[in-house]
Amino acid sequence: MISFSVDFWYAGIGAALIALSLLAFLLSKRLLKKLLAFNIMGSGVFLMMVGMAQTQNDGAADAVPQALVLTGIVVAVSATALALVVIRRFALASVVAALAAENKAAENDAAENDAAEKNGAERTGSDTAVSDTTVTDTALTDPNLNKNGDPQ
Amino acid sequence: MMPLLLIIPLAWAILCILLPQRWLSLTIRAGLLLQVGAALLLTADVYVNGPIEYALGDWQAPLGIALIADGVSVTLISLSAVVALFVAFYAQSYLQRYEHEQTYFWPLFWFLLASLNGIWLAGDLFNLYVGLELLGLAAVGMVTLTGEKPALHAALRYLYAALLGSLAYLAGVAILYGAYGTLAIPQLGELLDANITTFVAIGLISIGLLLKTAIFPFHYWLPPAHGGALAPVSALLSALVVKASFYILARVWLDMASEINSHVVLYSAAQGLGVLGAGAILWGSWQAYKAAQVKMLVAYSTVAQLGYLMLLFPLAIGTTAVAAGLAWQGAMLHLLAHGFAKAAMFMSVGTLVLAIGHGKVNDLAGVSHRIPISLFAFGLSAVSIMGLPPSGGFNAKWLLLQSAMASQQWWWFILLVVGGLLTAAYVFRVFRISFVEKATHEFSSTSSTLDFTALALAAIAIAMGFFSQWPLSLLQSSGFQGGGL
Amino acid sequence: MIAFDILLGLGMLLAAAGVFWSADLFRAIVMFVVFGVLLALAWLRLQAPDLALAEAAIGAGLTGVLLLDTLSVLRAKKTAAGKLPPVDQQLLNTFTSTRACAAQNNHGKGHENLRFLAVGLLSLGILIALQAALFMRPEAAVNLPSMVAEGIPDAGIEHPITAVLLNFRSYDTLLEVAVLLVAVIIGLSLRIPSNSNEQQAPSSALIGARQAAYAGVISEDGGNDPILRNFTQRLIPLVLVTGGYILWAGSTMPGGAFQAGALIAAAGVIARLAGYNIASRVDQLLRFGLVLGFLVFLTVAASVMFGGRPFLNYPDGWAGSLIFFIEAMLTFSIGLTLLSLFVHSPGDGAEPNAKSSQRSVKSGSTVGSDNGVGNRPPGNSGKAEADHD
Amino acid sequence: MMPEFTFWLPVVVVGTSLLAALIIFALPEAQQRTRSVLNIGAAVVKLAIVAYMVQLIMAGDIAETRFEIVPGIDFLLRADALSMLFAGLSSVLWLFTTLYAIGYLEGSPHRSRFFGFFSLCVASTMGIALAGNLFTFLIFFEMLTLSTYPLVVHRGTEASLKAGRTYLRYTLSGGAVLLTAVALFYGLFGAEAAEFTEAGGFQTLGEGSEVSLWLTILFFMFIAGLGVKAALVPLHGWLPVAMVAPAPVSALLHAVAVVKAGAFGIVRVVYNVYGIEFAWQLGVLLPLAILAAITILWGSLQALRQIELKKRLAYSTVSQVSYIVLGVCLFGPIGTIGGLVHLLHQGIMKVTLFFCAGNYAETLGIHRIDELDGTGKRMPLTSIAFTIGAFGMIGVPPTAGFISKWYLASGAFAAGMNWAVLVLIISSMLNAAYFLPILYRLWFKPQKQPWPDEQIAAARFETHGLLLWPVVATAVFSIAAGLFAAHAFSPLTWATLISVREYLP
Amino acid sequence: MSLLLTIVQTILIGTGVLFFLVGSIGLLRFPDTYTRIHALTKADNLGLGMLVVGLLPFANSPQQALKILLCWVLILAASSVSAYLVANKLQNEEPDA
Repeated sequence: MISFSVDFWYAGIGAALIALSLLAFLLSKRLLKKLLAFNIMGSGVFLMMVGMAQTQNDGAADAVPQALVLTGIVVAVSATALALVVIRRFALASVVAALAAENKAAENDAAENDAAEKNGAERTGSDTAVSDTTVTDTALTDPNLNKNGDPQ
Repeated sequence: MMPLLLIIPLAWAILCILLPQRWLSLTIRAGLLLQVGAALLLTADVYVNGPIEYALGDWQAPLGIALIADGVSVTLISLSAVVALFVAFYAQSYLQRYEHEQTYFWPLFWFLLASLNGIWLAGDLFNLYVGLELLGLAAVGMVTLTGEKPALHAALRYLYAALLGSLAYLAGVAILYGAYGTLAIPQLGELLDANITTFVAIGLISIGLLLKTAIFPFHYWLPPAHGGALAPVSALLSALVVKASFYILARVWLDMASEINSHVVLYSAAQGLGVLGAGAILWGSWQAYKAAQVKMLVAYSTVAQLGYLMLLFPLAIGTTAVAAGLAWQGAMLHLLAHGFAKAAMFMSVGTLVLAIGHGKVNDLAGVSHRIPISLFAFGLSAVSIMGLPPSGGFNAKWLLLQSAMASQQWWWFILLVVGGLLTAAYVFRVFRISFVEKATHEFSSTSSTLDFTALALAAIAIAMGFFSQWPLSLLQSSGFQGGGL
Repeated sequence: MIAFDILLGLGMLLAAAGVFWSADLFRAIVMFVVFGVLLALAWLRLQAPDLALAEAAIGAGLTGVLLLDTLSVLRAKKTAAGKLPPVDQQLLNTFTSTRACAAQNNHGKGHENLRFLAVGLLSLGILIALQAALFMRPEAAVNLPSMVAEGIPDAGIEHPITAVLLNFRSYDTLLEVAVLLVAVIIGLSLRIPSNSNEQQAPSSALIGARQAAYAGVISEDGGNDPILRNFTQRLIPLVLVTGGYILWAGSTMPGGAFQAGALIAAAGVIARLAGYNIASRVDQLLRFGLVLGFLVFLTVAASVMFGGRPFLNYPDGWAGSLIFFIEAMLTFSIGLTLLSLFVHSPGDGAEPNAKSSQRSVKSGSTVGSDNGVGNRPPGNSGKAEADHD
Repeated sequence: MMPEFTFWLPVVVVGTSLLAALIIFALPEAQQRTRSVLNIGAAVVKLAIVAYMVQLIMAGDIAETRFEIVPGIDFLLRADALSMLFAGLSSVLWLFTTLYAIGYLEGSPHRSRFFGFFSLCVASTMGIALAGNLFTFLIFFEMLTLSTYPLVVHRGTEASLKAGRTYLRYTLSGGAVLLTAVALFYGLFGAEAAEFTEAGGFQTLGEGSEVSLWLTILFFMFIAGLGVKAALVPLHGWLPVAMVAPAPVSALLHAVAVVKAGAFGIVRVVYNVYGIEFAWQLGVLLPLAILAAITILWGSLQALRQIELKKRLAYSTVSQVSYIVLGVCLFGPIGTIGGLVHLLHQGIMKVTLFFCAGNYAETLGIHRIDELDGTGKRMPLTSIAFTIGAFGMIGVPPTAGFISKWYLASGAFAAGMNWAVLVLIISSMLNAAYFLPILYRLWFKPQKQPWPDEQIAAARFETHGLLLWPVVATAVFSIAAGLFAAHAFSPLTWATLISVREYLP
Repeated sequence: MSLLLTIVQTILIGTGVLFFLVGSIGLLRFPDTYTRIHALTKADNLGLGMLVVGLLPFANSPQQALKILLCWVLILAASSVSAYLVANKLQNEEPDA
């Protein structure tokens, strides 16, 4: 059992932050919101680490958890930066892919109506790898393989 | 001598960043051979005079960080060194068509290897956290290499799962430090007593590590990530990366908490882990059977095979010493055999997809006589994955069966037998199609190194069926025996 | 002081709640920065000045800037996509939040609050578990702070935190710098390869699309704003001097490589926002600069082994100066790494060889768009963030 | 103890064909000559080693390879009398089948893949024969399944893939049951009991109800696991379907390797694990005998209904193999001799019949029995061989079949199981019922319509040399095994030598 | 002497805090962005000036006093520049508003 002290209070706040941000992490649908939730949860864990450690031997400042938390903050920043980089590239890839699909669909329509004249109907877009992706393709099950046979 | 295993990969990571392209392939090969040499030297050292403890920076354990090399960690170091060797050779010829990816694949490869060696050797909880983080980020980086939309989407899901997992793990470590004042695993092993704080801490650590090992309810991120990545990347991820967090889980449950794990709370939790494993086996096999893409099939098979590893906990905790010893050896042998076989499987599937250009299972028609060696490698690795003799997988399944009988837990016995059949169901899907006479696609030629590296790893998995005595006797001399002995 | 602590604690919880429950992402990020500042105060109350400095510089500062930058790029993507040739509504909903899609399918509502209930219970359970673990913790058997105090004299550094970071547990720091290096390598690998041998077949429409996607971002007029320029000219030298001071003070007082590195990165960010051509200079020394700190740390740690000492040990007497040398190199590399994560992230048009575009002040533009929120096109397709759950 | 090298002898036997398999896999398709040389070379070398080991056994010495594979369990290859019986049979027939296969597959695609898996099958059969304990037996038993699947689906047509699927379903689930049984056995009784000892490990076990209950359950699980391969009635579904495979595959695998492996497994379990006396005391032999009897009758009845030649032969195999199982259950040395010797005789005769069916299909394109009219004149030698094989099946005196049926019947009398004799008589009559009409068509019916698709013209001999001479050789063997039964090296004397050691002195 | 100083100090810090309060109320009450910037920059800077002057006598070393002054100067410069930038940006967005 431990008496009420500053460290204990902040450790408790850290625990509350963890619970709150876990709630937000699981409920939010947006990637950036999830990332914020992750950062705040990290801060909560750090608070708990330093707070709880410093409730031992009557509240003296303990250098070890503080050093660990410093490492933790730097790791959190690099993880967040990485996540942001991937999100940006994913947004860009989505726009490019969506536009490619949209242009491909346009090309196919053009191809179909001239094919209709030569009544060579068989050249529907089944063979071109990209054409079968509907615009809101679920990215997972139906990868739009690109022309030179790169596996998805 | 032991820190060599950490210095070599880190130094080579820097070399791969700095060196120009043309010297790269030579230095990589040199680094790989050095790594395998160091791993074998350490293995011999531990085999001769038992576990070694190495205080980093000459500071003793609770204050400084200690590296512990016992039978288990040394076997895993040799596993990762050998698998990395073959995957690297495979990657060198596989990535020739991807110059952009190639420049960034190698630094991440070496950082991944460094973090793996760090995790196998670590004796300190926070050190494991930083190792896990480095491993996770390097793995996510590798998944994003192709820069295509599905790969990026999968990488994002993987990143979020990995980050959530390591945060849960860190919370557990924070509580343990707050309660006991030390982070060194052996010291914690003595100090731990069965109270609420310890249970909550171990619970959080377990949830975090289950998330990172993609065990059944948390496996959603693995198939798209492993299925969508480049072949050498998914081989590394499935064979080694997923095993690191399982290894930590095993060390926490069976080494650190060995005194208190017969407590009713931990005993029932161990049974719970077993149920998760059973869920993983059934769900993974079912999804693999349904998968349309061949890479997704292999990725779901990883989810299923990880379920077998989870059987270690119910079989080793709260059971007789004999049963625990057998369970421990069975789980570690399964980890080794699956490491080799799954890497070979992903590499051979990668070659097949590269040659055909299309990834669906029924695009593989007529493969058997056009790319026979890759299919043969796939076959051999499939034998080990199915747990049919003569393979490492079979011996592991045999040991787990014996342990299940010794501890009178018949339900795991039935699960193991049925699991083997389920695996056969989805593996033979690929075989049935590959023997079809008429090919639906034309095949482009692939270099032979791709086939022979996959074949070599598959052959090792099969050879372990006959020579599994060496790794097992090495495990015998390991510091901890899985709670029982 | 108790009142202050309670207020600060509740303030932090409110700020966190503000982050999660604000619909607009920009407001969430601002609340996040506020949370960072409050957290820095909390670290002070926990007698951890190092952490307060680090949290303020890295946690709230740099992360906030990165988040805002990503948000503006994502929104630009949206408007860029908007400006493209006739693109129907269906194309845009690749970006609408799946909640919108969930609402479209009929049982969205029921499914929604069932999920809310389950997750609520889960987090409540975790809260209770954590509090119980905190409240019922046993007395620690090992007194590590006393061990640290004993170890300080021959650790070559007075300040305990830097001693732990760079001597007792220096292996952790080595791996941590490796983590930073991995993050920046992935950042570089995800840049759009400037020679753009983009795997997608460069059909004309596609190239047009990609150019347009960037156009949306670069079109804003440059930031060669006279006031900002000379304010920056005076501010940056000051920031660099403070960074050097913090690095130097690290051995005796709170400070050290990471905080100093963050300050240097902040100086770089301000220079970049003020339109100075940082990107090209960052590239020249990029590869070597990023790796320098880690390389020095590893060589010092490994070369010691030839003298028969264990890995990561410092020859006695040399510890202080060696650590400072490593810290200086680390500061330079960390500053460059954090700056590169900001400068080189993909999609912000800052192609390595492209002329560094003049960009209006980041914070200014986003606040401005705040009241632009009112006249958003119908349906919330305006939210640009790539939100796939 | 002979010098060290007998340690390596069994491994070399298994190793030769493993090595041959690996080399053949690597051989490109074009090098047809090197592949055939390699094949035949490996078969001859193996035959030589087996002959040497037989000679060793006669001198009373046992060659054995043993090393610890899993803690507490050894990988044991031991060449004792019984294993030499099966090893001898398969190595002899393997040589002939290789020759026949080279002739049969002339010009067809993917032969290196075929011969690779072919020699892999050889290796696993040798492993099964030489296995010294249940664990090693299980390893090679499963290996046999894996290596035969590609042969069944070799043609790649839809039918063969379907056949492969059913084959897998049966054999893999059988394998799973066997794995469970072996694991339980090792768990309950430890590794020593699982070693194959001459007179079985359980002579003197007390009547503890707990143990004997477990033992009976395990016995029937063993029988279920092995029964799939031995094609006992409820589990025989895969055999007729697998007839889709090319002739050498159905001849060798479904007449010799796979089916015999199952029967051999049952023999091992009854004699060398349980011991015949203990099994008799346990009372498990009677239900097994009844099951065998049912299979015999059921197989013969089904054979009557078939119109395709290979299907009819397949069902006759199903019934013939159960003779061996019946022989095993007849408690008494004579019954055992009958069972064991039938193991050999049935192998030789069935291979002859399948070779003839293959010849008819390959040369004249005949698949159904009603197309056989007048083939006697067109292909005299093959038809003679077929007649000898058929007579052997029925049990007509000069052939080997007669010897085994004679011993089976006398064994049944000795063991007092008279109903078994009745079963033997009825089945012989049924054999006659489905073989004699074929012989009648062969010799006495004129050729009605032209041959379905005559590929090989009737040159100096009726068909391709490599197809003809193996058939003639095996036919001669089945006659010789009957006539010179008392000869020192004949299957009969070898079977008597084994059965004497099985029973307690 | 020290009593006088503490009185002066409490007055100064009191008014400083008051100015901060006024600035915050201004932020909440004013209709649009332009007016809000005024409230924030002017009131808070003045409040800060009061605080700094209030704290100066208690600085335990001249360096620390200089540091506090440096803080004040920096905050003044930063807040005014950012106010200008916000206004400038707003101007570009909607010139007519």
